[in-house]
Amino acid sequence: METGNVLHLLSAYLFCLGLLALLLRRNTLIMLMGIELMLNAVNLSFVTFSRELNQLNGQLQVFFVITLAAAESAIGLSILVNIYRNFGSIKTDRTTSLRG
Amino acid sequence: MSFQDLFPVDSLSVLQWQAMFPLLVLGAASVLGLLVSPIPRAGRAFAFASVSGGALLSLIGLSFMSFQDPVSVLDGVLYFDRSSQVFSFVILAVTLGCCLLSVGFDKREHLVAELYPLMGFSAVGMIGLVSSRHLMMLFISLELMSLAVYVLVSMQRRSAEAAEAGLKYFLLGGAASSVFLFGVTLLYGTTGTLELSALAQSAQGLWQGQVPLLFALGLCLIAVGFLFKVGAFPFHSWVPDVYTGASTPVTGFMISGVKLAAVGLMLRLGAEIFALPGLLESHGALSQVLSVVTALTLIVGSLLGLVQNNVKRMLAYSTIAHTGYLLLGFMALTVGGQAAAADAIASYSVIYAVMNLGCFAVLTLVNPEGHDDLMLKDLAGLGRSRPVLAFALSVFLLSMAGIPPTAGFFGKYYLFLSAVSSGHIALTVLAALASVVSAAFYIKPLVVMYMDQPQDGVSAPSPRWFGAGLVVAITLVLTVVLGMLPAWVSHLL
Amino acid sequence: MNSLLTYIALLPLATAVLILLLPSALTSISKALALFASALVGVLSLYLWLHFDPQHALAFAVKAPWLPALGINFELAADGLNLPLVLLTGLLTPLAILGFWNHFPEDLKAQKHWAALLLLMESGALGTFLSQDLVLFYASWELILVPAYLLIGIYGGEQRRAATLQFFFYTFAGSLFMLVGIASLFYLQTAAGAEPSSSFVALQKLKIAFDGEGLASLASAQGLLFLAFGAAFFVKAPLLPLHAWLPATYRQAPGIVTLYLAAILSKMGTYGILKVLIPLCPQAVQAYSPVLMGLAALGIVYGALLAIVQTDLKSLIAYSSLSHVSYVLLGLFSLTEGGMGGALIQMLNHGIIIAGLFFVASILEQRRGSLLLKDFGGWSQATPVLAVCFFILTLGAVALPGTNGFVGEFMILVASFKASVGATVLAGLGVILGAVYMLQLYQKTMFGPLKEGDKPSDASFLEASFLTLLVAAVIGIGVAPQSFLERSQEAVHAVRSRFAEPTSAAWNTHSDQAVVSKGV
Amino acid sequence: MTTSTLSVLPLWILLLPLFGFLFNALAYPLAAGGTSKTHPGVAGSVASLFMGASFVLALLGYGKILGGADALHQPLYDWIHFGELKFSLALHLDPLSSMMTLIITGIGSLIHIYSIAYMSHEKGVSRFFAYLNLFCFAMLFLVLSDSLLGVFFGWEGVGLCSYLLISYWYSDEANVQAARKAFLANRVGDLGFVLAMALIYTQMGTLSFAELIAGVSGAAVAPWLFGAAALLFFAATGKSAQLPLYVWLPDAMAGPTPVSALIHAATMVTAGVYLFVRMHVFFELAPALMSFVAWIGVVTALLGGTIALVQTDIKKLLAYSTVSQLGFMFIAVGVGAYQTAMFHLMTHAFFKALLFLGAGSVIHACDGEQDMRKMGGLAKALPWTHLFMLVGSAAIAGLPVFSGFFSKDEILYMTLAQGRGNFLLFGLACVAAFLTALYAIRLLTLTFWGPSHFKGHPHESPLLMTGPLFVLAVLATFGGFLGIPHEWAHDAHQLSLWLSPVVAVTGGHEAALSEALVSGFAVLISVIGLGLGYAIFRKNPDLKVLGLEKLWAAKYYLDEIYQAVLVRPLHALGALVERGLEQGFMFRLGDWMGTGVQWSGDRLRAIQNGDLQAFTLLLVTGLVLVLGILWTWAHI
Repeated sequence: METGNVLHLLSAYLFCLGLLALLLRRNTLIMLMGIELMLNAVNLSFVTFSRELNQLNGQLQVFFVITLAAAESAIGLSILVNIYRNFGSIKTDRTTSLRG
Repeated sequence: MSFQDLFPVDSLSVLQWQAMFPLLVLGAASVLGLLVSPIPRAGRAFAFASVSGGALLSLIGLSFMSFQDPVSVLDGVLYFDRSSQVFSFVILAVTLGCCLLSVGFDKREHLVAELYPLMGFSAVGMIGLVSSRHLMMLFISLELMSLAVYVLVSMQRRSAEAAEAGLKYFLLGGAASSVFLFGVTLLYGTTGTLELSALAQSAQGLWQGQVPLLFALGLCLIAVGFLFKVGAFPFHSWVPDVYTGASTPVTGFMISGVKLAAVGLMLRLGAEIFALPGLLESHGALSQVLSVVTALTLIVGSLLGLVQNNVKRMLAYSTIAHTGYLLLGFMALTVGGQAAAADAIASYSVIYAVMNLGCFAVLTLVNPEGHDDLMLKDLAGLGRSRPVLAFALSVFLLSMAGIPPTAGFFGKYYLFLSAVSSGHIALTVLAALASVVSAAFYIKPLVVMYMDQPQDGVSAPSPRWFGAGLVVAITLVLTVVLGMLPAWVSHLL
Repeated sequence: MNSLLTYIALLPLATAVLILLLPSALTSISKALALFASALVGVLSLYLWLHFDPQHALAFAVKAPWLPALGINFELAADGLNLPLVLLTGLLTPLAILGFWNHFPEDLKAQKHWAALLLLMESGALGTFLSQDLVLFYASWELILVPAYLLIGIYGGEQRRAATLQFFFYTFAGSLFMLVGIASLFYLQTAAGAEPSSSFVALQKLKIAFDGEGLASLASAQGLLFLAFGAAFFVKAPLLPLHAWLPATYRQAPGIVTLYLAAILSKMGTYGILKVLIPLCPQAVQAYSPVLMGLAALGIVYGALLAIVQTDLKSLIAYSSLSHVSYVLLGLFSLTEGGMGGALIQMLNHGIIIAGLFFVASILEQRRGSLLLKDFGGWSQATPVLAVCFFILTLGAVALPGTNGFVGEFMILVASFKASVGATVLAGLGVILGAVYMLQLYQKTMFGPLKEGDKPSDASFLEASFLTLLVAAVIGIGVAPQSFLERSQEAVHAVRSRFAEPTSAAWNTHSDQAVVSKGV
Repeated sequence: MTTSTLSVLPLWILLLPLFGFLFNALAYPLAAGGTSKTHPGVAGSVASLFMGASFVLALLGYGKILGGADALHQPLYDWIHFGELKFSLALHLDPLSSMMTLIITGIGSLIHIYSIAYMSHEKGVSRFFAYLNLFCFAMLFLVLSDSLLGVFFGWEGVGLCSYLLISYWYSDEANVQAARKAFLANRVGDLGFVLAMALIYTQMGTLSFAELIAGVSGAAVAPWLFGAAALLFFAATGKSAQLPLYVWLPDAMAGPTPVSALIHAATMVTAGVYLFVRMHVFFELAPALMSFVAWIGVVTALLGGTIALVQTDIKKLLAYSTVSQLGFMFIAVGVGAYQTAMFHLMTHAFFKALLFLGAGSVIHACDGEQDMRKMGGLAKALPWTHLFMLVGSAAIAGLPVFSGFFSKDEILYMTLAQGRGNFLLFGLACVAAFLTALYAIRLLTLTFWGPSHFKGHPHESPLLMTGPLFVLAVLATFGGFLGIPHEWAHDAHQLSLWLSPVVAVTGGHEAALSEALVSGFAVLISVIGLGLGYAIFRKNPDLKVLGLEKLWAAKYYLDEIYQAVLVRPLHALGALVERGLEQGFMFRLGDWMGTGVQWSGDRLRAIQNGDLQAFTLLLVTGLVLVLGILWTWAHI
């Protein structure tokens, strides 16, 4: 397996890890990390593809993704603070008042 | 060192500047709004003035442009054509409407003044979403739109529901967009380009009959992305909770604005990639999946809407049902190969936006003080206490149900037309049944408003906000006039 | 292209909107405005009736592009088929408003609603009858749904909630299937390479495939179309199994709305069959006509049987209306020229008679305050005018020769005898049962001893004038129906020629079911 | 086809009663301000005037036809002309219908005059005379029209008028029920008529008598002919009160007596016979049916006669006697002696009207009392009525010289002479004749002779009532001379001469007994009957005939049978359908669908539990499913 495929597998693997974090952990902070992990997995796959296609374009997109990930985590944390103030905890098992 | 060699960018032609005018004006206005909003006392008014002024200006500018031959900036990153003009026009109108809508309501509900600039930023993201052919630009605009809306949703500091809605929308939205992004990388990897038309050519070149697995995988992941945003079946769970949690003008903004942009994205991707000949037809499995998704969206939307007694949650499910109808058009466009379906989707989404905006304008005026939700029984006796509002709400609801004199009927008929022409008779019949069931809960408010006596509890003094009243009037006239003269809203593209 | 028909169809709609927009000070004139507008439409429809020459297929045609891209245009025309019904609607509405003048609710706002919603219904009915474009037909068909729903829902009897919901869903579900039908017609046109247009003339040129035997034929194109359009029309008419909404709705609706539902709106269903269903799926209707005639005949007996055991006035008349409409359906499904002509004039006759009966019922209800038969008796001495008019209307309902009921009944019986003997004999039984319950109704209210202390006041001038006009129509059409029939001769002949050799019944007395030879 | 001269006479004969109706129904009440203020004298005389004028015109018509014109024809208008359905109405006065018009207008006028006095103490009588005139108009329309459809117009018109007149005193529930029973029984018959018309029109394409008879005369015996004839006979039993559908006639006595005289004796009930005679060529083509008709006739005659024997109400007795006499007419029609049937129809009209009006004057005298057991010994108090009743009874019993003798004996003779007649039929007819004599004498003994049980003091009826009685008595006595049998005098049978152009005499063969012998035998029977009856009824009114009288008194339990077989099951079925199908299933159909959808909505609601993890799980499973499908698809 040349490195390209290994790296693809690695990025897919990281992506699934992030998704699993989102699924299994109830702590919103960990879920936030999960999303960040998924975004970084995407960066990795971008880089590997651009290396395979030996174009610079792929790597260029990584910067956009990074900035967006940053913006996203900023907003995510502020929502987290808001949840803590209202629910007194950041566990998602509390946040089920909207239902039906 | 001149500017040129510091930033060696090739200057844009006048036409390109002209095309980007709405984006720029609205962006600048939103930034200005952001700057002025912390001013004590007058901050709110200034923010509203700047954002709505910007929106109005770009609206007028846009209406003077004509995009017979599309204008592309940075070869495809921004691509302005007839469909982007139509969608941007409606998006700007909706944003303007929502700003007008919130005047007065935000003061009473103590929403921060940044409400308007955030709507402005989200609108910029939407316009970017509908007028770009570059996958990464699509992703960025999608994120810009969503981030602004995440904040809008969780804006009411003291309400737990808003916080919870914000959290749900943020986490699920984040997951969905990363899945979308992963799809983008796969497409990039297999075709080597991110620009849609180039991608389509090289994709066709790639396979002579056999669609490469990675490409199909990428397509599925992208499909998940926009299906989430549109609220289709497996990815719809967030819709009711977020729409109920958010405050009414924000929900109005999401229901008409965000949904519209998502449909624009779906239409763009559908027309450019999914409708590629040989793609979905050959992929029997994928088209089956799509029809199952459509069917289930219809069923969930209409059935669950029936059992609600919270008006906003009921309307949330009704949008899911409408997504079902739109997916029906999408199926006709992609699987059925009906080019006319694109036009049906466009006109249906425009009518849909008008109906829902009007509906939420009325709900804002009727929403009880504080953040407790508007229940069906709160509407009792509205027919007598506020006859005009009751009449307006009835017209909007009947239009959603598709009763003829209103625009909703024509939209539904046009969609059914393209769906049947593409051979999906069974799905159309299911859509007909779903609209009967959804008619059941559309007339529930009618029954309550006209046939029940208002309960003895003191009904909140109904606010006289000029902005919301104006929006109700305009949307009401539009719904009825478009119903009578549908020629204006057909064949937009 | 004179715009007589546009005025007829849209004047009520315009006045309705005007009434809704009336400032609160002027709401008192809403009733008068409604009367004036409908009277004007009545005069116009009379003018249309007099100046219609049967040779000219589509008279007074009005055609304006509505949605050219999809081939939909605002096309109205008077032809032999819709002329009697336009006249019925045009004349009956002002008379009904006149007759019900002091049956309107007292409070002005309610009067405003009644007047506006009634005019909306009239516009819907006229639009349906006059439109020559399928989408316009559908739009006006749906237009009557909301006003009827609101009128019954807000101003109906006690259990109006369940009745209105049933009424809404039966009609709405039916019409939605019609919408799918119309959409598939558009598809069939494009598939056949024709330029899509939803006007009846173009649609009738379409060759729709019909093959397969028995139930399998339902799956063919024409079979599916038959089901789609049938769903809407059979619910509205109503044909037997789809009539569940009728008794409750007629009983709970306020007087004038029941009159409108029974006299005019149910005719939209039967007219739809004659104008849309038979011309568009001739082979399908011909293949299923024995089953349909059986259902119609069963409907006659079913309605009559139920009417006999009813205890209150309105449901008795409601079931009698079901029985009479099934009669019209029997004529339509006989697919003979005489049968369809008889059905067309019977639509007019039934409209007149049932309007009279429901009007009398609401007079009785207003005077006595109850609808139960046992609360009445011996009114003939106290209210002679009402008694005489009610008696002549009863004779019309019983189809006594010399009244208009007999004209249609006789034509349908003779014509459908050729198509299917069994159905005709069953229909005959229905007529006898009809006499049973109609006489029972008349005698329980008008004959017998007057209950002590019961001094009902006779029909007022307005009520009496409405009744005398109806009675004049009953006897007039009964004695000289030819002037009504000759106008629709050409149109019915055209519909009849849509399909090949009729179901030539190889006749012999012993086989009760006539041998139906497959018309190719 | 006989040549017919165009003339407006039949139209005027028809329209005069209609004008009478309009006057009494609309003009006079409006002028007088409500029916209650109308004076019987005025209303009655105007009505009688119109009837008299119509009678005069009928005489004129008779004169014209006598003077050589075969028939007077007056086309009215095209009633319906649509597609394959063409119906038009026309009037046709030929010897047969002229005879009927004479009977209708003649006896009608007499009865109108009689009613002026009879109804003098009623208030609001213009309504009564309006209905009487309307009835005559309808009956004239029936006999004058030239097509089955026209007959049907008259057929139902008379049914309507009989309903209106029976329920004239509608404040009494019993009259109303009787009227409804009459109307419904007629409607059942009329359904047969309509189906027959539909059948005939489907086969022949026309309903006019002339074309029908021309078209059918050559044709072979087709099965549909039997069907049509059977249906028409079924209709005739309804109208002329024969076996299955006769139950309404006795109850129809609830109406005023002149009504019974005019409608339920002289005219309406004879419509069935007239129809058979009018279309006799058509019916001859269904011989099997005609013998069945004869048998129905004789059974009805016997049935009517036996029940009449035990009746206590004077009008009910006469009603059953009418049923019996109609039975005789149907025997004549059944065996094919159409002219004899018309002859008996005429004579029966005379003496039965006489008997009914006589009974009326008795009732009038005993101010409303109708039970014969409470009368008796009235001969002295009512000399004239007694005399006229004597004449009437003699005529009905068939004593020589009186009209009944000639017509009834001719029927008895015809049961032997005609092809389809036989000895058994003759024998039973004689028994019926014997019964006739019995109940005739029963009426006389109970009301006029014997001890007087009547408390009040009866007074003779005024001239206005006895006058018409006198005329009828004359007709009843000398009416028979119109039909003196052939053997007795050269072309003596004026009536058959008169009718022969329209009603051909069917082939009679040499009977076993000569006509003179038969009539002698008949006279013997009636004399014995009268004597025996007088002997029995003088002692006590209740007849004891080995227990049969209970069966007869209960009218062979026919009413109960109809109630059990028809009426009650109908209501039960209706109630069952109402409860079971309509309320149980149909009305709740909507609710079931509603709750069904509601239930599934609630089930679906469970997956929307608001938990974030659940949402993501749904999202991920959706994704995984799609990818799985893609994977399997790529690798198959």
